[in-house]
Amino acid sequence: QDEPLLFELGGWEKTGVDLPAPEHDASDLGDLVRAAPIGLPGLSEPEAMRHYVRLSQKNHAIDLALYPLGSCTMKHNPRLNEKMARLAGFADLHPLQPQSTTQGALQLMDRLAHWLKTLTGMPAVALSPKAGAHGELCGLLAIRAAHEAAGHGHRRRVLVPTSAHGTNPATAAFVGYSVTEIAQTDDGRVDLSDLESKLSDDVAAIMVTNPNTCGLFERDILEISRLTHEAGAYFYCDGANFNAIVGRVRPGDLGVDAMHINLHKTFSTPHGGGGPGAGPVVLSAALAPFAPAPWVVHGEGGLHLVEEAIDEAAQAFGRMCAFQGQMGMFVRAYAYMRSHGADGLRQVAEDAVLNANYIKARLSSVMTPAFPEGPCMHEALFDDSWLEDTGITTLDFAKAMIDEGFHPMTMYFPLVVHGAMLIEPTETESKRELDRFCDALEALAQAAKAGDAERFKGAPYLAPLRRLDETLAARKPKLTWRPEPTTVAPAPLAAE
Amino acid sequence: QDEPLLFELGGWEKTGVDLPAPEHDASDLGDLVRAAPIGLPGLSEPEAMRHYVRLSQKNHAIDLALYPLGSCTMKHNPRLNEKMARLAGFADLHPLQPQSTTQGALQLMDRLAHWLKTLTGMPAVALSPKAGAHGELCGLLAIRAAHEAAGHGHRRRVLVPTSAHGTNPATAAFVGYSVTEIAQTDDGRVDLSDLESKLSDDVAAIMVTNPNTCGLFERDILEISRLTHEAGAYFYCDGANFNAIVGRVRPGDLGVDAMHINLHKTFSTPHGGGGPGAGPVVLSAALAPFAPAPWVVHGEGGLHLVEEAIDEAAQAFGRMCAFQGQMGMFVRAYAYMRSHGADGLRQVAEDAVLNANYIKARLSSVMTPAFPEGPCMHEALFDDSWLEDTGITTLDFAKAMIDEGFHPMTMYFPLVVHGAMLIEPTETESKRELDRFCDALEALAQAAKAGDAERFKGAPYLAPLRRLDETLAARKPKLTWRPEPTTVAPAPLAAE
Amino acid sequence: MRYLPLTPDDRAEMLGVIGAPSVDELFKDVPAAARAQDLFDLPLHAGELEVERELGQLAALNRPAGDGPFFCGAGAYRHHVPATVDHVIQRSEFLTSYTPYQPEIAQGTLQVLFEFQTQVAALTGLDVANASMYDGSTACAEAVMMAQRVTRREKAILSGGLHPHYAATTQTIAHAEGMEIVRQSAAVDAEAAVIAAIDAETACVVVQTPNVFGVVTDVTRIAEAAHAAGALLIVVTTEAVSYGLLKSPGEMGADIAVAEGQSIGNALNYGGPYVGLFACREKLVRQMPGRLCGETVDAEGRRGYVLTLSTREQHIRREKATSNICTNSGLCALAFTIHLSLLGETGLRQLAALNHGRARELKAALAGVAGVEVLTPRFFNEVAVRVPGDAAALVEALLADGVVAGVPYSRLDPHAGLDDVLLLAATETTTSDDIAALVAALQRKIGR
Amino acid sequence: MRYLPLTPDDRAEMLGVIGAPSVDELFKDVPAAARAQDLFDLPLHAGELEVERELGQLAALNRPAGDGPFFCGAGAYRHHVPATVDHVIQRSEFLTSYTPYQPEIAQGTLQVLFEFQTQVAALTGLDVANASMYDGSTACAEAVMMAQRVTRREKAILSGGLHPHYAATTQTIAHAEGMEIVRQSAAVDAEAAVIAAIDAETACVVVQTPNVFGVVTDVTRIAEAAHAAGALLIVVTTEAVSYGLLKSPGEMGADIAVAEGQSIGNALNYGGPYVGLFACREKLVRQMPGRLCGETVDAEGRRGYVLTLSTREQHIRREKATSNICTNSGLCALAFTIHLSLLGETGLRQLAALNHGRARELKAALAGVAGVEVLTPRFFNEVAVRVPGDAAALVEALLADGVVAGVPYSRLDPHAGLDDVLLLAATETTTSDDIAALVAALQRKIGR
Repeated sequence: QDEPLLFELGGWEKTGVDLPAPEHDASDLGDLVRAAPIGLPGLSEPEAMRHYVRLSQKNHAIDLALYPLGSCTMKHNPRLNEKMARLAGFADLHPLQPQSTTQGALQLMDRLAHWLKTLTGMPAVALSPKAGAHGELCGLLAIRAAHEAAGHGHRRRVLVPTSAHGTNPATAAFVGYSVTEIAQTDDGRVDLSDLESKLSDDVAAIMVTNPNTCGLFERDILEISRLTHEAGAYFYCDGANFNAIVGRVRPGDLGVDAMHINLHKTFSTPHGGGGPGAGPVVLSAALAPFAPAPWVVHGEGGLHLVEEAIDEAAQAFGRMCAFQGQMGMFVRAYAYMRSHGADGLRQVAEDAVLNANYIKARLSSVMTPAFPEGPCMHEALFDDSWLEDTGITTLDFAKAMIDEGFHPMTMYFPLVVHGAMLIEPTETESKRELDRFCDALEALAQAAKAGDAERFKGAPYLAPLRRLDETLAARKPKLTWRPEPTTVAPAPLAAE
Repeated sequence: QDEPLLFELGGWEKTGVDLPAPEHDASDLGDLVRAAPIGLPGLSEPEAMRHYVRLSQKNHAIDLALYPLGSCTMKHNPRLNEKMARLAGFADLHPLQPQSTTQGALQLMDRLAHWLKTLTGMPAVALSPKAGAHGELCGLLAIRAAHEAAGHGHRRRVLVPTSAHGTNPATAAFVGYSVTEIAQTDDGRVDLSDLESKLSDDVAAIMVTNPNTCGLFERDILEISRLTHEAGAYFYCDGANFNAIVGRVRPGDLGVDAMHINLHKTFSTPHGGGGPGAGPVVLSAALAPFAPAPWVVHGEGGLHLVEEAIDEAAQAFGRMCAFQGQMGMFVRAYAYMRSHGADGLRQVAEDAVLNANYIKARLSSVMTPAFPEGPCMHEALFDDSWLEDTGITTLDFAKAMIDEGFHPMTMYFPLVVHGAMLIEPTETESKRELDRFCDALEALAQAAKAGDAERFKGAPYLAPLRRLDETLAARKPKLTWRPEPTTVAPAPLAAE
Repeated sequence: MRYLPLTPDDRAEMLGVIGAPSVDELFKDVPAAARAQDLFDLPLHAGELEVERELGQLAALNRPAGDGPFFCGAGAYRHHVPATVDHVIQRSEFLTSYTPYQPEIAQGTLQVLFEFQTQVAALTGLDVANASMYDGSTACAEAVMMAQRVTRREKAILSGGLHPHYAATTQTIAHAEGMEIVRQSAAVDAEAAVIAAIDAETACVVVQTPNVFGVVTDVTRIAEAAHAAGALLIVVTTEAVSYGLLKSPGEMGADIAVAEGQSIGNALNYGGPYVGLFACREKLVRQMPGRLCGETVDAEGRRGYVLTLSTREQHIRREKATSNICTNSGLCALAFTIHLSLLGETGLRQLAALNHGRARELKAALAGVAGVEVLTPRFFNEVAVRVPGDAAALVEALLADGVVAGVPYSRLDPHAGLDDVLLLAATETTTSDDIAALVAALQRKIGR
Repeated sequence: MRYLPLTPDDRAEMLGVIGAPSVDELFKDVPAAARAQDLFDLPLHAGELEVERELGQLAALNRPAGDGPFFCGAGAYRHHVPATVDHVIQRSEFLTSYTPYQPEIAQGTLQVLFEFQTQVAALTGLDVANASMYDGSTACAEAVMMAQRVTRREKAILSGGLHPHYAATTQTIAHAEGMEIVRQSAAVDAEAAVIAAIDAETACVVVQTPNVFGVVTDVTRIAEAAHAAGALLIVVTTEAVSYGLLKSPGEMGADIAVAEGQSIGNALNYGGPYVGLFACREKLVRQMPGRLCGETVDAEGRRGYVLTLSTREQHIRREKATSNICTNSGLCALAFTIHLSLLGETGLRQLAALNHGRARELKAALAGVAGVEVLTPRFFNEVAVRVPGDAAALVEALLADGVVAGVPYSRLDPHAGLDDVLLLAATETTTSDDIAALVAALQRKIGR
């Protein structure tokens, strides 16, 4: 059912709040006051509730079914975390109120930092980055600062495997580095010899995702870090896939110098339809002095938040954002960690990997795994060679999954695999749901091979909308609602 | 999509809670301990969340669309009320903790009582009844106690109009009264002469709903109460329809002796899929001394909850339930009243009545209003004479509304109208939603008259299920899940 | 007003369609004398912020149970409820839906009720359960009246271990309906007297276990005695978590089991809303009060659920209905079912064991306080003790130490002559520190 | 573990299907040296009750803003958020969904983003807006870099009235990207210096209004000067409620407007998550960073929404992307949109007037305190004052009176030499009693 836009529903005089009348005379702001209508229709509360509840039902969600987006780690979001984040002592706390009145918040940040450092085997963490890509930026800025402090400002090249997330090269370019791709071996790992050939004294860093975007652990990871360090470069690890190894493998033991941690992936803070995320960055001893402000230190009379490096840590490269970062996400992630504990987190990784391998095993009879040999980690990657001659694309197949009640997997990524289908179930799926998913995909695959192309080319049939015309949207972007030309403009509101 | 039952999803060893291991030895309870399995499967938290969220999507709700159930007053449920009811100072309060530690709760009850008494013009209120029918029972018990105290124990008959809610005669019978029906006039009101003829000195009370279940105000209400009182009987008013007159008419001014107030109707506490409700009863001065325990009095050092009448009020007829009643609902209802205020509540009644009359006016061209003359109050009543010869029943028509995205209206009630369709929009519907509703019903009515019977007989087509076989359910009731006979019984759990 | 969508323009336009000059015209059937011209003497509308302030101030005048050591039970228990429960019950589709009279668009609620009924039947060890009652006390009254319908006898014997509020509620309601209610004297071990009282006029005996003094009783012999006399045994439980440890009413011969379900899924709420559990033997089902949800099929043969056997109910049977009840405690039942689904067999047994363990710790600590006499021999999570002097005064005095020491029995029944009896409960939320604080406070007060 | 559905039996069965003898086998690609055999040195798993206890204890060590008189602003503001907002954003379908890359099953999120973009464009008086940024400070940095792309110039001039955290963030990020950032000295009335600094190398000037000292400025002349030099004007706002009273950036000639949207729909959260607003003139849209939602049609011609212009983004363009940003602040944007839908034109204007009124009351009260000098001439809801001595020490001292008196400027920038400057904000949540308490406390401290 079509739900009108707010602008078609609301009224200029309607409001869903009751505010006391201002007790004061008109201001002395003169012509600084806005005279023209803003253009904001309002809704009474019942109308607003219904509008947004109706809209919500047009969404898929983890709470409804498996959400197998590879590289996104769509796991269960515990409501305990939501409850904790809403405690007045966290939610109703101003970022700049006196630190003596926020000791509990600082303790929480300190404990979160301790867990992140312990789980990664790294000595330092910068909490403030607001998302994964923001964390990457933070990590590369620390690397750049370290090189510059050491007189190695000439190191301006970053090596990135072809399978990397797009954010990796984008971030490297952002900080002014040039990007060199590293080839991949047939078994889906970094080509060591290619890496070796490209490492030279102008390389600032390599950026490697591990487990990588093919869902595979980089077997030669210790060799990679050794070569990198020998070449005088730093090892940036994209931590998007940390869920596969949390509690079992510490990136610090692999020689990593910097790694962002998506709290909204491994540590279950909700994705919220596209953020807010949080991307703290753990740092090696070499990079730690360059971490941006702010950070928490233990001092006399309690904890202290260092907001600007004045003396000792003047090597800090700057500030990633206003205030302290995503405190609301810190609370949620910490509640998640405490709930799992050291034992539960290890089980997380094991079950995530087990679930992915189970899917890989079950679907390999009908689909073609990109790397059939050996186990995968937390996601199973298939290519589209099994669809050859069916006339059905990866996209078609994915859209047909919608009609079965599932969200599509990640498609066409990583780029190194043709027609890639990357399935990440996460550890919070039951065997029953995995079987339901595999049964549905098997049936779909059989239908595809049987030539039932219409079921796929036209899919989805059962979603709120059929396929959307993305070309039209991009060709002539319509990014805001505007009244139809024939519509009478609302009467200007009288200035108060 | 079929959602399995918990018992088909869960596992005997699964649990969605983590509890510390008991630190103590086995108990000394011996054979008082339950040895056999209880038979309760468990779900992990992600599974439980998904199971119940999926189930929820099979429900219609006020938050999704108009819910025009006559006599049920399905209005918007403000979330502010939910938030207030969850304040630890209310939600985490034990009913028997020392009263010195619950003064705020007692104040809230006192303020709620003040509002209810002021809005009804009645001197007393018993807060504890837990639902409308429970309130009716409370009211009739007070009446019975008053008669007995006056030596009128022989008054054992209650007069009830034919249009009454089923709870009225049921409650009267429950307290041992016999029920005599009063006829209705052609214009849908109590037949005064019939009433007069049936009033005699064995009548304990009359029970009248006003506005009545035809959605009409009893024009002769003052005469009815005069006759009743002259006959020595009490006037019980069913307050289910108080929403139509709140803020504009005080039942006390109509001569009412007792009236229950459904907080879940007029005062917006959520219906919750069938309770919990709350049914405080306002009482006249004559009945007030007989009100059941507990009640709040102002005393030295604050408010005091009288839980058992010891001295002064020993006429209390007893106790309706354990503790103080539906405190959670009191908080919600009070928050609603305070939000509206005296002005907003009056507007509630006006808009509720306006909305109903608008529907009546718009639909009278295609449907037949049961009482075309004059205005209705807060609900519009139609009969099924306009469906004559179409082969379509009230039920068919109502089920077809589901396919249009609306909940059916109340059907076949009141009993005095053939094939009754009772539509109550409430004041929280916008004109836009009313028009959408009327447009849909007009189109349906035209389709019915045009002979498109299939659209109705088979409806609903678009709901999660088609029509359910209620006869089968009642003939061989299956009220609990039991494992299929072929299923292997779960292994007994070891006694701890 | 934020909750009222109509604008002045809407109202004018709608009046035009209706053909009425004003809204007043729509109220013309109201006698002029009864039409209030002025606003009533109450405050005007207030914004969210103002309402939150007022209610927040009221809430702040109360002392939440969770604010420190807390030992009140006596029919309502402080347990931890998982956040998932409160999240799900607030979903619009559950919170803002009506009784599921239109099953095609209410399968969510209906399936939950079917699950609820099955869970309640399992917990009580009986065959069938209804879709919930208002609370435990009204369920108790309904059970007694059901026994009257089944046995066609008029007398009910209420054990002296029955919660006094339950007894009073039953007396009020069942007596109103014409029954003779025999309330036995309050006594810690009250069950022997019950057997002695059973006679050929007895419709039912009502026994609570764990009883109001915390005593756990094997009621098998009472069941035998009742059945021998042609009476029914009704077993009441006010602490539903005890089902996870103790033999079920059904196993002990109960015909009807009723309980307060608040402990599972529901907050204390100062006494309500709660959720009554009601279960019975299969053969009695048609005399059962309250809503029932049953399995059936839809027009395409798919499994589905409906409210059923409503021919017992008032909206069909009117004055011949089995009960005047026309609602249940749906949302509280939903909370109960979700919480119990999360617990499962394993979790409920763990939870019950944990409660029992805490109570044993509590009992041992109390037994060590000079002047305190523990009265309860075998218990689940609550004990009664005799204290020197007035228990209510003692509880009030201990507040100064931040301890809410339990419920004085006199609070439940001032006439019982048990003013020196105090009821103390422990749950999984009770800590050893709480118990230590209680003991220290007791020793300070009683020692003096 | 309550979040992990697999049972030991499941795991065994699944390993059988996989053909692996153990889970360890699945980790065989990890070098043996890096495989942790033991659990890390962290506590073991904990139940909800235990986690709630720990976090509750931490929360209790903080002093919530709502606990008493509170005057902190400086980029984050305490406003009242209707309960409806927090209810809706917690719905599973919004809370637990991913970025709407599959528009067929994400129209809920997408339509909200389209509404959000339209609201932001209206507030800022500009043509188009994106689907939100991390927060105001990062939006500011992105705006500066966007100006570089548009003008192909490298220099950005940051007004001395810009929030120091915004300046520092912009300096860190835009400088990293190769720009020259000119930060002007902090000054209450900083805007004259901006015009003087504009030259032919200037890509943009960044001006905040109301600025960090609360000063409301008409930036029209700055816009003229910037445009005359071929530079862009970026207008920053940290208090989005001010849009309800003040002339919009677009009306005053801004090319890009960025803002912190926290004030509408979002709690203080000790600094995050917040929601950055970003709007610009239509002709600049293809240089805009961040996600964009656009209208289109589906295969049946029905209106629908998709993420669009993603060819600017990193997952398509990789190192040639306009920004490395690959997320927005979706749930905070949803909260913003719902709150603003409830407010509407009428409510936002009332709210803004109310804030301004409270601040006028505050200013008048402060002006009456001997020793306090009000520095801000024209303001929205925040003023700067000069106090005798160190403002930070004063704020700390006033805590003893239960008053959180605002933000010392030195907290934002210890190097500015403005240690005696205090920033105080008032909102609709500030009462006259709060202001009276502040004044009384100030008089006690400063009087001595």
